[in-house]
Amino acid sequence: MQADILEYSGEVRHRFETAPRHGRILAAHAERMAGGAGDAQRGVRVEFEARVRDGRIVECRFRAYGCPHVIAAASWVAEHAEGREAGDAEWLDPLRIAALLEAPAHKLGNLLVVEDAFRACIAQRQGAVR
Amino acid sequence: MQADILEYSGEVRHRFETAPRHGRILAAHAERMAGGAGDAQRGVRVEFEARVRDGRIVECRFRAYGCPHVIAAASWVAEHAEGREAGDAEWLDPLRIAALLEAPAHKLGNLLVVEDAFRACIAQRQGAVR
Amino acid sequence: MTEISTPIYFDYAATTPVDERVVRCMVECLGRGGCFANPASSSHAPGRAARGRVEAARREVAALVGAGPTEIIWTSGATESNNLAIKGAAHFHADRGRHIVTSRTEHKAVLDTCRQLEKEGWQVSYVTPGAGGITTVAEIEPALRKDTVLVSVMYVNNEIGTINDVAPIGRLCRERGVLFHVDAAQAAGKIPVDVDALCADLLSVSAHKVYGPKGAGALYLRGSPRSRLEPLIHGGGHEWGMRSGTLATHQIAGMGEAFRIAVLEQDAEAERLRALRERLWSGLVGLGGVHLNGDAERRVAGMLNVSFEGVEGESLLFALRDLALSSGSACTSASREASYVLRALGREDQLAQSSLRFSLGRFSTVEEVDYAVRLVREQVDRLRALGPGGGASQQEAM
Amino acid sequence: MTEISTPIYFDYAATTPVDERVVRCMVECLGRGGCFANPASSSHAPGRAARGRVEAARREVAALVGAGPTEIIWTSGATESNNLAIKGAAHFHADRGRHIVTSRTEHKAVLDTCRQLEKEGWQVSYVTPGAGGITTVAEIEPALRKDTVLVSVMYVNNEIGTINDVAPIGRLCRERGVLFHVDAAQAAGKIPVDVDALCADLLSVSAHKVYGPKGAGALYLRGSPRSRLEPLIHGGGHEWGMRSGTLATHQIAGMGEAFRIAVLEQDAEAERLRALRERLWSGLVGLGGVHLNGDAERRVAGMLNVSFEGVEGESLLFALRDLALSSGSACTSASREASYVLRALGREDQLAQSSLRFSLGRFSTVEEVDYAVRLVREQVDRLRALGPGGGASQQEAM
Ligand SMILES: Cc1ncc(COP(=O)(O)O)c(C=O)c1O
Ligand SMILES: Cc1ncc(COP(=O)(O)O)c(C=O)c1O
Repeated sequence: MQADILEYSGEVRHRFETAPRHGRILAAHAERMAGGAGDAQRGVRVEFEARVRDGRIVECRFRAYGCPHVIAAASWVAEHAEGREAGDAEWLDPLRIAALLEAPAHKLGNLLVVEDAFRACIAQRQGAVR
Repeated sequence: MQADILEYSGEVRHRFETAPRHGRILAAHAERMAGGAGDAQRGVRVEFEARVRDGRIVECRFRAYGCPHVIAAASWVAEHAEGREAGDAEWLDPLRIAALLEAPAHKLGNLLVVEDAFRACIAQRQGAVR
Repeated sequence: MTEISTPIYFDYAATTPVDERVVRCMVECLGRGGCFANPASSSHAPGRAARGRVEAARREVAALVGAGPTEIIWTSGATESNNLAIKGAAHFHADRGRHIVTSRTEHKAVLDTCRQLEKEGWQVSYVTPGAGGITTVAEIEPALRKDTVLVSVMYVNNEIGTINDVAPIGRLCRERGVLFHVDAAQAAGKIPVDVDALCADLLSVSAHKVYGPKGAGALYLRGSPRSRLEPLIHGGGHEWGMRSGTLATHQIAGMGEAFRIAVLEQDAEAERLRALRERLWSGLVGLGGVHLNGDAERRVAGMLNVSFEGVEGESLLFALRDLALSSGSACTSASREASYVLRALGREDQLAQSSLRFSLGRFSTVEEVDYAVRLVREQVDRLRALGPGGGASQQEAM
Repeated sequence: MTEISTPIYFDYAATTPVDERVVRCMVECLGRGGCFANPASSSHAPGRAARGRVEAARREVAALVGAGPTEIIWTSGATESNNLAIKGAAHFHADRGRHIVTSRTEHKAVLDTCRQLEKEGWQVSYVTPGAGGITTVAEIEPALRKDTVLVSVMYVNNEIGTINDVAPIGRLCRERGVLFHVDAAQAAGKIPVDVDALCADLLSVSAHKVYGPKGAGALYLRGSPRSRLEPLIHGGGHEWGMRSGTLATHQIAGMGEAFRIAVLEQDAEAERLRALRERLWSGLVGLGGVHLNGDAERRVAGMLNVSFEGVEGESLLFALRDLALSSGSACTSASREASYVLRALGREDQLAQSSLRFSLGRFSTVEEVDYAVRLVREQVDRLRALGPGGGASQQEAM
């Protein structure tokens, strides 16, 4: 392990401890999106659920198996997804999240899994609607 | 150098410090024996002088360039030569002297130079008399 | 009740604090008023006094492993001892054959040394340990060849604390005329070590695993100084020419004192630690989904390596940052790699990745263990709840 | 007037007592309350604190030699540093050539290492230093060949204290594309050492010559960790893979503190020691038949190596046992051999054999020097009188 491995930014520490937007969503099927990516055997598994109304995400929740950066990133994404158009993932830039969390370079792979999970979540709904 | 190099027996310390029988002998040519062995360039040079009367050594003195064992051995030999027959060197046993001084094995070579010097001393007189 | 100050140290297998008695002994060899001279300075009394300390320590270390003093060669630690033993014997006996047998769960100081010898043309067989991670004659014997010159098996594994069946391996090696090296870095001071009972020709120990200083170690070499090794470090001819360099009096004296204390106290200490470890284990096992790594019986008293289902290792470590413990071996954690020891034991990736090594020691207390149990239970529960298998969210539960 | 307690220490070149400030710094890294964790234990805060100490010390050592921190590799002392530099560079660059140039007056840690490489098939040219025992470009240049890969020349000689002309040798090596190693064990803390000014690619230092602990050293490697060496000690990948083994925090922190102090104090200290040495020399020279070994000007402040006509070395040492000093180098006195350095300088046997090395240091005083002068005069007179050239006997003189 690297010497820096347990040196986390305030943002990561806060989200790891309190896990804002963690949980599940109870919603009618028509309003619900859900999706996930990764595999715990490989160290990361992230899942998102969202409630959509009028094409917008009104509520978003995550569940995550992974390092503190993964948990923090999933929490951040769930929080910032709320209010956005349901089909939009363009705002989600793993590099920007990495910078925001002060994550070391070798964590980028893990953050891509978070992005994949969110895209899977909104893709599922897109699939369901079409 | 060996760890034991400066660990000398009481006998060696005493003779090294006080050098009994060190010096020269002022005697008529007929009564005087003198001889030496060794070479300071090789680390040891010992010389003996003795005054002989009625075929016996009545006084013996040494001078020595060498390690403390050499100085002690030369002192011991000069002391023990007194009273003996002038031609006799059989009593002089370097192994016994080594044991007496508690000298380490690698010092035996040096003690042989002390013996050689004494033999040279008495040989010179034998030569002069014959 | 003892005051608990965090982080609580549970990493005695990585290194130990130096015992106060050892610190005192070391300090005596440092400053102006002390025994600071060079032990090689035989030309003066302070140098000879330093040499005296070095030789007294040599006798203590020899005593702990049942050796003669001249069979102990000072090194900078067990890493160097392992290198000197394996490369030194291999190079010295190269004409007798170029095959070495070792196990896949050795310390990197053995494995990387063997890899280096492979680059130099040696062949190395790496056997997989048997059940519970224990290496026995059953694994080693089939790997022996006519040209095998050396077998190297650790006494106690540094990640899981299991005790290998080294004595029978030693007897086998002796029968076959093969040199036997034992890395006893994690055994010395914890269980009895006897070079004759083990039939060991070479045995490595380190001071800092036994409440002595880091950077001090020794290699036992049977029959030394008549028997020889090719040195790693040349210059000056110290240690019968097998390890040159100014001897660090304070380090060596400290190691001697540490080993002296170990001889006296190790039995009582082991008993106390075994009770603490059992308390820890029964506290953790109640969580469910907790797996003990390595044989449950054949292990040193103070070490417990456990894997947790459904929690990720790094997050677990961070959540438990009030406990100073390691995942995988600290000695190898300068490099980033999942535990090769747990993989060799066949642990699936998730469990290998979520393992924690608790290692208890001389200063561990019941209160510390109880604190750890509470914290681990709380945090494992929390992290499991955060995961995909988790139930209701924290927020919704409120 | 200071109280004098005997034996008076005049062997600072063999080793130094550890400065009190350094002892304090070391003790902070030893016991339970201290920074004792394994610096490789990155998984917990105590481990990271230990790593912090190690890195702070690396900066101090780097600063003393004008290097970048990543160019400093921790070792167990200058003996290991010299081995790692020379074998490590030779093995790593074996494809570029197998010829090494060094001098006949190097420390055994260099000479014995070169001999080992000769056994492995390298060729080594051992040049004889020029006037006053100083090695310059004039000796080195003619020895260079197309297949020369490494030149190794010490900065300051450990027996006679002379300062070699290393910077021009470094420039020559750079022009010719040859690696340049400098053994600076006796230079660091005594004179300014700057790897750039010396054009050194590799440079060895040791803590215990600079009021730091024995068993701690460093190797400077230009461009590390991009530039590489073949390690001597494998296992775990510490120090960018170039030197494995648990880092000894207290040793390293002590070395850092010792080097920090040296940077601040070495100029003033050198001035003070120069005055003491001159006082010593003028006291001794009055005896007659006293010869200074090595150049009178190009030398470090505290070292004086003198030969006495007409007195045998061992008897002289014993007569002067109130002074802790060495004949020949303490570092090589684990083996029994006359000083090869003085022989290389062409001293006749008697004088080579009767040499004493006085080395002064941080705690030497005027009173100690005056005591030494009195004692040496008295005892040299006495021993000369005992010898074949001596005059009247003591007894008869009474
Ligand atoms: C089994 C084993 N061997 C060797 C070593 C290396 O010893 P050292 O830290 O003294 O270099 C260690 C621990 O570091 C170990 O646990
Ligand atoms: C010039 C020189 N090089 C190398 C060394 C060896 O250093 P260490 O004692 O740290 O092994 C010494 C002294 O011991 C020395 O004087």
